[in-house]
Amino acid sequence: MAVRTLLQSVNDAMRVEMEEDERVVIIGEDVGRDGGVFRATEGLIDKFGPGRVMDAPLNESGIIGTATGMAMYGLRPIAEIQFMDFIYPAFDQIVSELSKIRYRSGATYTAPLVIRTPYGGGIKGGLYHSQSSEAYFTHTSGLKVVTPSNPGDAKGLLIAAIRDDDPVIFLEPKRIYRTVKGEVPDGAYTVPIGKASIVREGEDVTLISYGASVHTCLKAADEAASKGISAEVVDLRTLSPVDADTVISSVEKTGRAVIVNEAPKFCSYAAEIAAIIAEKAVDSLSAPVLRVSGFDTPFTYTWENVYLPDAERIMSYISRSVAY
Amino acid sequence: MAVRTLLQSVNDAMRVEMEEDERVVIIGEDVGRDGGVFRATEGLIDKFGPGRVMDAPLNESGIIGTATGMAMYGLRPIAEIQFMDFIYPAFDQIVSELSKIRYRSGATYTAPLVIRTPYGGGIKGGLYHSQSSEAYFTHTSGLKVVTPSNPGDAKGLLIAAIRDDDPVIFLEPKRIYRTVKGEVPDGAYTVPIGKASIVREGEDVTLISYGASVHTCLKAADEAASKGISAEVVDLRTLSPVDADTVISSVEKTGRAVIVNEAPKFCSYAAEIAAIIAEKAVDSLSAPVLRVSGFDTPFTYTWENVYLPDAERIMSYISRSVAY
Amino acid sequence: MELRKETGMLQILDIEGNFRKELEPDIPEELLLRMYRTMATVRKFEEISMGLQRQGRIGFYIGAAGQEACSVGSTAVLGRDDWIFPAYREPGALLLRGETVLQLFHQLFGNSLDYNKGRQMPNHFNSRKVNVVTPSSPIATQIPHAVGMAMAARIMKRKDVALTFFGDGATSENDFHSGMNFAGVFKAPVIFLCQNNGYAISLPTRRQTAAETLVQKAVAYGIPGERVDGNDILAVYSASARAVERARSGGGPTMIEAITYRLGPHSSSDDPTKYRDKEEVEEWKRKDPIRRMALYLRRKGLMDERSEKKIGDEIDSEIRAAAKKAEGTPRPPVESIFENVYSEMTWNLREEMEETVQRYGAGYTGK
Amino acid sequence: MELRKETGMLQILDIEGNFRKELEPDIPEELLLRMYRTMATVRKFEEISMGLQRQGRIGFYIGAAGQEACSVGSTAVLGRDDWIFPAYREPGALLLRGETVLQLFHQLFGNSLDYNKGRQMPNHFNSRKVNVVTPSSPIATQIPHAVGMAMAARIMKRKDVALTFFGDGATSENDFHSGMNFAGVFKAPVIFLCQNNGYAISLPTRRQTAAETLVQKAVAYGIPGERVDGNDILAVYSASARAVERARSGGGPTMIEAITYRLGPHSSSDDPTKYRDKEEVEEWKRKDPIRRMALYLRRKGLMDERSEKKIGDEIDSEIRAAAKKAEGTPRPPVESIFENVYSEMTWNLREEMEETVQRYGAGYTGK
Ligand SMILES: Cc1ncc(C[n+]2csc(CCOP(=O)(O)OP(=O)(O)O)c2C)c(N)n1
Ligand SMILES: Cc1ncc(C[n+]2csc(CCOP(=O)(O)OP(=O)(O)O)c2C)c(N)n1
Ligand SMILES: [Mg+2]
Ligand SMILES: [Mg+2]
Repeated sequence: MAVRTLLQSVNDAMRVEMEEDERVVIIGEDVGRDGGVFRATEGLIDKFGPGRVMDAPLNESGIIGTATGMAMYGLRPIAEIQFMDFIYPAFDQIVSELSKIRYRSGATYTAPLVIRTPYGGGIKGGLYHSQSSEAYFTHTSGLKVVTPSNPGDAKGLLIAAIRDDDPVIFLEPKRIYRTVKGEVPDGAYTVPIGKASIVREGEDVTLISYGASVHTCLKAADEAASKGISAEVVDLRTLSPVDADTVISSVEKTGRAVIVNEAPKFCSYAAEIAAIIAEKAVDSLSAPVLRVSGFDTPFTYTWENVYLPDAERIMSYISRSVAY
Repeated sequence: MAVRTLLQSVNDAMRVEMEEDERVVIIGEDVGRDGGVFRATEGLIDKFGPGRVMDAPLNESGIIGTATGMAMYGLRPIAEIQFMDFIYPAFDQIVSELSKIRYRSGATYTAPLVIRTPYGGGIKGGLYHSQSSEAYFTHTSGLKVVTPSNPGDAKGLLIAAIRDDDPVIFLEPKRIYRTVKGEVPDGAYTVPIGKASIVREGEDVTLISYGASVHTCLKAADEAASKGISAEVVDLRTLSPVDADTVISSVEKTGRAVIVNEAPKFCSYAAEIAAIIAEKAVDSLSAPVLRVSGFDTPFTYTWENVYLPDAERIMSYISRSVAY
Repeated sequence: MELRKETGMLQILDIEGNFRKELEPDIPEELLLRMYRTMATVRKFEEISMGLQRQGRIGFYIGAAGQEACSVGSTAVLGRDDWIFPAYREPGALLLRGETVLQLFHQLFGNSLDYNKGRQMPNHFNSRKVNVVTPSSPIATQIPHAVGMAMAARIMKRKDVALTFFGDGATSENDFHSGMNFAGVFKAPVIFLCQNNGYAISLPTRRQTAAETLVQKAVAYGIPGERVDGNDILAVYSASARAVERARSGGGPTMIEAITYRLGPHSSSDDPTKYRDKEEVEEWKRKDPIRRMALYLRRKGLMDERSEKKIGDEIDSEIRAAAKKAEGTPRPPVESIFENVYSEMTWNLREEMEETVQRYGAGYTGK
Repeated sequence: MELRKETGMLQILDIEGNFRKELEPDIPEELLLRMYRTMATVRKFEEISMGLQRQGRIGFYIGAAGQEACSVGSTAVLGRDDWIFPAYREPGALLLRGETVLQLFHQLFGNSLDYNKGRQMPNHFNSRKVNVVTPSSPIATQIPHAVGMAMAARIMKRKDVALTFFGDGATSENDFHSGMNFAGVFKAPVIFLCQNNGYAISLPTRRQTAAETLVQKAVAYGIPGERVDGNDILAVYSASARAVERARSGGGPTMIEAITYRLGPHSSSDDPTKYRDKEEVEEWKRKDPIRRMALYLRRKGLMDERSEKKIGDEIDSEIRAAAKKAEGTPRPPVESIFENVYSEMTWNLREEMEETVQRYGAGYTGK
């Protein structure tokens, strides 16, 4: 066990898996000598060499397309996209190819590729270094989508993703790369894909979130507690396939749901959670299903603190829900 | 007035606008001499010449990227993407550029581009000629997304889209290109973007749909009627910005909502409609909000008739809703 | 690297069946005959399938008539462990490697024996059995896959190479650009075989790009290129052999531009009279690659009128029998819709499957 | 089209300030002095901004030191109606065309006078006033825009041309490929100016592509190209003048590869010592484009020590005053978050705005 940041956990997960399995390779922009712009791959090229830690030319569809070919051959590649905002040039390779190879070939070919990418706001990245576009991927059948909120989950989920036989989009909440620390076991272990975690138990309202926002929810839950409201906080961890049971059980218990995420609200992932609740737990509801999200605008630079849901905004939704 | 198919209406809308406004130009694959693979641009190159009807090289991001440049200059380009399944190579140009030009430049630059593309199943197109991926675009702030279900709306909405100062994704339900006919006025007229239409009034349950599925809903509503259930059918027509008022009023009246679309269910556009209802009309609900969608799989060839929601499947959901 | 204006093209076998002895590749007789039979099978398969399509018995067809030498001539130089990434005009690649006509028909009918389980439109042939990788409809997407697989083979210190097919139109797509560039940078053992058939649906190649030739695009990536008569199977074979030798020995990628022509429509949905004229088609009919191959075999004494006729008859009856068998094979059960999305079925897919089974019955394969 | 191995590069002005009289472009004295002043302003602006960044007064900076001749030398040949599509190392293009340092600072601070209304990170300079088109962060996306705008100008029978800037790394992106190809096919009046500064963040150009030069990529698109010393403003100017003349007279696009170097880090977040060594930087410092331009002006008798010093002092005080003013300018009101997403605000944005105004107050600009 050692205290690690989320970023160090990501690095450690790759190191551990590359030691255990020579099929694991890394490809991405600046992942080699530079160690990645966030230093997630720091030191790996020294240990495993440029044959397994490959600096790619500046082309995201080339990164995903070639990594897909490697995965079909039998490797276990990890592709890094420098910022999630830059994943779109690879969208066709992800949506038309990677996600559909197993299906369209009747499982005669498969592509177990992990795509790692930092996402979300909070680093003054403005329009193009802050986006949370998970909904584009959760709507895509054939992909799994995972995002940790703490170092322990980060390592266990990333190792699980590398070992998974399906393509996994692994979203790293860059805002908390270095600020959230925790005890992380040494060596290999996995956290199961497809299982949410209840990070705080409560009775009056369920906050459903993932990634960096989980911490904002915990703060809001503290504040709610000080007002006598007991909030349960669900950290989804896997966005697809979602652990609907955990969400439903919690909402059945509390009767109230507030979904929190950073993406623009309209058609975001939060809509699916609301829809699942409206379909499967409508009788338990004592209040409307509320969403606290980013605004339906592109991300903004000067006003990012207003754009991002903070504890105060979440608290006002909790109040609305409870007062309903 | 003349009886026209939906396809002919699309062609007519472009012809009318190109006659009225010399800034309107067309670019796309095979849109010239060939008249488009569905013949939507038939005859236009003869009338307006290759300077205004441009056959593009085989590159969708080039089509959207250059058309965006033309729009910024002051033209009113219409870009055709041959099948919606092939729009993904242009995803970065649409999501990172087209949709954000007005915002990021403080409206000093704008890009009023219309992207036309046939979408949806029902032509035995299998995995890659059948997709309905509207949710990727409705989640993207800065885009408008429109889809007609009949020839009259097709012409009026397309003309409105061409005249709109924002980028519009214009989705053409190819399954009903030639099968749905109707009286269409000659000359120019518009159908407002952002307004849904109630295509059938009813009391017991609201069916919310768009595009080709509207017709399946109408069939299901007939069937429901024969069982004594009165179904209201809402044709959204514009997906973004959605006409939430019409949806809410109808659900407040009927107390029941069944949303019907072809896209894979998880995180699809139907989820947003369900979420809006769960947020704004939860007290009116006498039953869970149900979704009849495509399956959470890629599209399939042999079984497309099972994949696509048909009247019988919709009817079984109506029954579930009403029996709840 | 030498940048040359490469507008000529290699031709070994001319349209009369004359060939340049000094350039003639050394192909075993058995292989030559198999190559001919494969080309003839592809042509006949298309004729019969187009008929099935017109009768509404299959939904679609996208043919290779006129281009058979490209896929057969290049596939012929590969070893069994090498990989092929096809587009949609390469049934010849599968057949030459031992896949059966019957299996191709299973795909066209999308039945339960189709490797794809009825999920793709006709002519998306994949065969793990013969190392032909799963194709899709979006143009050019297979190119980076081929490069990645070739990179992986090198990483794992194996000797396999990858061969990928694409058209003239595909050279405009993003994935051509990224695939070629990555191949150059990583010296991937891959062969890019561009079948320049003069059109991308209706768009002539000269309006696809302002480059005088397609092979000169290789210059942009520091990759050597060669331009050949794609209707001359000896030229295709010899250029491919050089490229494979280069790749296998660590010399990296090669691009081959094969000049050819599709004699039929783009697909069963296309009307080529809208964009090209009769004379052009007639001119290319005279360059038919199969007839040229037949003339060559006759000159070599490997075939005569009788044996040619016999091969034709065998092919014809094999294909007709296979079509019948495939048409009589049931659809995949309705549950197959929900399989293979993931390695294990997720809860939501299970929910959807159960509802479907409830409606149609378990194991339902159609009325 | 002639394909030549173009590995040399045009140099007119050497690092000692000697110049080749026979190739010297004829630039008006007033313009020469403005070009010099602009380059010096860019350098100083960067020095001061990097300081502001280190003090946390602006959030980020991405510099152009060492590359000033590229943007200034090429912009100098354009007319007022021509269009510029920048990446992020071209503040010189805006300044030369008359945009103010103050306006650039408004952008860096993202305040209410920033044209972008505080929505983009620093160094995303746009100015409708001087026909500089809105840049974004994704690499290379502006390239097809430039081509499309140039096509539009031709469609509308106007004479404007477009100039777009991008780096060596950008040549690997999809949009370089599509933009170049469309430009070739449609003979768009556009100039592609590639600033090859040897690196894309940490990746050296020789691992970005196996092509020996970047300009040879133009061959793939049937586009003429020229390779110049990007630290020699006379070479950049004369190549750009030829390209603009070609574009304006209907001759279509040109690609220019300008060999240059960034003296600083990739951005304020970057640590270049991880991937390049001191000697390399020192070597390039000797090739400094501003010093060379100064030597040239002295030889021409257009500047002496005193006037050079005077210009430097003027620039310094102008920049410091502007920084102060911009820093003191309030943020855009909080409502601006919701504006300009669409031409008219949609109901959901209005809902979100009202909630925000309720919390922060109407017209809120920060504590
Ligand atoms: C990304 C994408 N865009 C458009 C299409 C539609 N389409 C199918 S085949 C084709 C032309 C392909 O031309 P080429 O590469 O020359 O191959 P050919 O058909 O001539 O063999 C087009 C445009 C597609 N399948 N994928
Ligand atoms: C699509 C995309 N991918 C990655 C990045 C991250 N990134 C920012 S600048 C840069 C390198 C650009 O290199 P080059 O084109 O040579 O320009 P230079 O910075 O050297 O001027 C990268 C990879 C980005 N902005 N956009
Ligand atoms: Mg072709
Ligand atoms: Mg660079």
